[in-house]
Amino acid sequence: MSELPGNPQLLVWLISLPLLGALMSVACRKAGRWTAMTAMIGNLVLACLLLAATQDGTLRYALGGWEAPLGIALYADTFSAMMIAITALVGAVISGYSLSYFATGSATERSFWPLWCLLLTALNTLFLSGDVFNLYVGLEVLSLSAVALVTLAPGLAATRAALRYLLASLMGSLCYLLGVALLYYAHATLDLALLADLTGDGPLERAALALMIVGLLLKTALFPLHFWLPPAHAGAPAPVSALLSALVLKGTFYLILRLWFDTLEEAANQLGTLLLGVLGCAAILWGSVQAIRATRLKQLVAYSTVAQIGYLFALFPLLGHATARVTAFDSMIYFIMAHACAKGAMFLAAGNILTVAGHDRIAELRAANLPSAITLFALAIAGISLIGLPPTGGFIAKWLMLQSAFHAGSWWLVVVVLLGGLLAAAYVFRVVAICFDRSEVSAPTDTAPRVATINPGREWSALVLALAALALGLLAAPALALFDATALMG
Amino acid sequence: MSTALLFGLCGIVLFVLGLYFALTTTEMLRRILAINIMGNGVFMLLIAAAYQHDVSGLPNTDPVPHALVLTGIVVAVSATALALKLVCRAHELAAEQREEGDG
Amino acid sequence: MRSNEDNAGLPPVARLLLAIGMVAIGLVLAWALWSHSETSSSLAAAVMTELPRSGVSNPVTAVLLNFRAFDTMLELAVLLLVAVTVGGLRDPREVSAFAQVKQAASVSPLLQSLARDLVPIMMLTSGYLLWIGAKAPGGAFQAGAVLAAAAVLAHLSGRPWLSNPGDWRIRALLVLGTGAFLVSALALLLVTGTYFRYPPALAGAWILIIETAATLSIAAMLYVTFCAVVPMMPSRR
Amino acid sequence: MMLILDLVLIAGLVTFATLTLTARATFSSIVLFISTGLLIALAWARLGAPDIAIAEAAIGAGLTGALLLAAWRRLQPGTVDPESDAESTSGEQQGAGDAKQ
Repeated sequence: MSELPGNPQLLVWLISLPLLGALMSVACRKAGRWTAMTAMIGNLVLACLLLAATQDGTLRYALGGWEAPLGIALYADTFSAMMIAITALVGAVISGYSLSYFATGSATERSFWPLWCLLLTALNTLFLSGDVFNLYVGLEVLSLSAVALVTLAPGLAATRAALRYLLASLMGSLCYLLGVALLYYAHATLDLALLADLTGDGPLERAALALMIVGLLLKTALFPLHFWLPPAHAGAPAPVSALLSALVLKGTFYLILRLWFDTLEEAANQLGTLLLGVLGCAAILWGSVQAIRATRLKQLVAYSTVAQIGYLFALFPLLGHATARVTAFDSMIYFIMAHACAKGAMFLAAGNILTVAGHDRIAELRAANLPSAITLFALAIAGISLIGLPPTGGFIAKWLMLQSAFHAGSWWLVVVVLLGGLLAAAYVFRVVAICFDRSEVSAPTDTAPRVATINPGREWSALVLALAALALGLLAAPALALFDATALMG
Repeated sequence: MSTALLFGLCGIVLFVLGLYFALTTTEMLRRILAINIMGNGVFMLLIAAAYQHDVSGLPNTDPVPHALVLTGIVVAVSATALALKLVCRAHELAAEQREEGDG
Repeated sequence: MRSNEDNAGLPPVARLLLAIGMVAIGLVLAWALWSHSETSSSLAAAVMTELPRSGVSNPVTAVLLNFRAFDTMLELAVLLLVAVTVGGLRDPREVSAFAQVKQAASVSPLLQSLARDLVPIMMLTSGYLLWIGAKAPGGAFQAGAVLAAAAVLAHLSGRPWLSNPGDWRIRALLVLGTGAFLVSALALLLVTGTYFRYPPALAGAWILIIETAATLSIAAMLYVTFCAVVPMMPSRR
Repeated sequence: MMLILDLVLIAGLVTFATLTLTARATFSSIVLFISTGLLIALAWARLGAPDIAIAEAAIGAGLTGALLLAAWRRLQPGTVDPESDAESTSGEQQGAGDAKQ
């Protein structure tokens, strides 16, 4: 038993509370939104407590009192606490947005809250669980609730996108599970920490690692496996797109990181790391080019996600480097946080534009009604963070990445990062220029002008997330002090 | 060659077979079937892993993989149900659109 | 028409390459398995040592409901998630499958007599599987599946057990399974100080209660899911 | 002796799985899938996993099969020709019957 009995129980509550929220919002449908909101706020408080608690050392909780090989253990260090905190923060803001996005009492709204609570349960499970099979179940809850959230959008396109997403992530889950089965076949253990001690670099471990990573890459949508992402993320309702892009992909990415650099470190080799890095670079370029070519705003933002995921993987070769790894790790966490805030803000802003303008065809936005300046500022700040200009979180992330790349002497990476920034600037300014350039709106032909107004809550929540991305840039030193870069790699 | 290895290999064959057809066929119902076969392959490997540890002929199989497979089966049927519902819905929405296009 | 995907079949060359790739993957995996077939470690011994403290004597049930109860709770959450989603995806235009059966007066007499005979037997089987699960093969999932099959059979024979999917009783049943796990886990946290640690004296009874709740809930979830996928009866004849 | 039985079982499994995935008509695919599921249940019973064999027969083969048949029938074109209608009804009964085992 630990000296501080209150502390490890946080881990249990972080999973129970959102699940409780989900059950309550299924059971009493009328009050669904308020029970869910309560759970979200409680979750945010718990996440802050966890962040504080992990500063003194890692937390561990054996569920049911059964120790590792037999039971399931939960585990939290500064890295997982950081992930939980950013998830809780972004999630709470998106929940606030959703309060006024979905019509009160509609069937869509009633399904949204339980599904979102389950999604949060799954994310917290992914960040905390220390058991490979439990992680599989968490992954399934994650992807099924994500797919279910996509189906909240009516229409054929969204249904097909959801189906494609579902089949892709099922195949991903099964690849992961086959890896788990192979590991169990050889070592009869499911606990991550024990596996880290047991596994070597035999063919079986290599095969298991490859299967698990490929399965997770499919869910994280790294470049050649990203085919399902743009339709699903662009077709979902705006808050759902924000959740999927900002948070869901990070859950599976976190797991990849854990497996690759911690649990199965010995099986992971230099070549694989390099391959992931190259794919990441390809994703940056491909995603950015597709974003530039996109005709719809939400599509553009979705392709930008493909590119941003690329940065996370482009860091892999640096993470494997002896001297550059600490900076690279800081950079990775910063990318995750900055992207979560900026992309969330961008999708929320895009949702506002879509509602007010009635469409999101970029070329025609110039002549359309646009929401107030709050939304447009949110869009602009988020865009600046995605490009990586100061003083935003995106800038810090890229700066750290460049520093690390100089250290390691990876010049090609420097080139790709700079090129990616330029391409991002191209697609962001394309939208921002249209939205801010209202000078020549000379009473358009007025084909049935849709005068839709939106709740100010929706505009402010987009701005809050954008400002969070800005704050990450201004408060870089204290934010970086919150986690220990050596946590992941021992 | 041990029984566990034999059935483990069978599981791998089922998995690969399912994967190939899941990637190549275009008909949704079949793709769902193929993914289910993949899943059955994985479960087969797990059950084989449980049997592997049978010591000296005693029926002393490892219950942990059995529990995992039970969990896996329930998750698989849930996912299949969701996929089937989506297929049906897409089919009906497409039919509706076609009618609107015609009329 | 049913192949409503955008890629209308791969070209033969791609298929061949894919097939070769699959064979290669299969061979690599087989080799990996082969190369590791000597080692023999197991959790069986650990399970058997702790089995007396778990409250049941069927090791699989012990793993599912005690050692790895957290997995099982999440798994029920998956089932709940799908039942809620699939039930909610019902188009408003679509006549509810629940209502159709009532309309369709012409259910084949064979099916009706089959249902009359089989449904009670299946219910008994389900109860038996639930009860025996503590010591022999069986348990909540098998029992729930059989109960759901009974419900489906009754439904198909024109006597649905519940007439409205949005009914609060159905929703209560859906939540019951996951809820029983979560509430008992939290209650145990307060009582014993550890999440999911059953007091050894009460473990057996406690597990049976959770399992009963889970069985009912699983049956309800599977039934709701089935009804959502069941074909629309053609308004015929 | 046991080895030969195992080999027969495995060969049967692989054959049924291949047939499931290559059958011309989707309906026969589904029926073959259910049979594959039952064979898998048999294999698991042989591997000392009776709990899971029951679950696979009831859930993996039975319920999944029933769901697949229901969905298959729903995807048929609107005009239901009598033959396929009869087929699917018997199929559903079979699915429900499987679930009972």
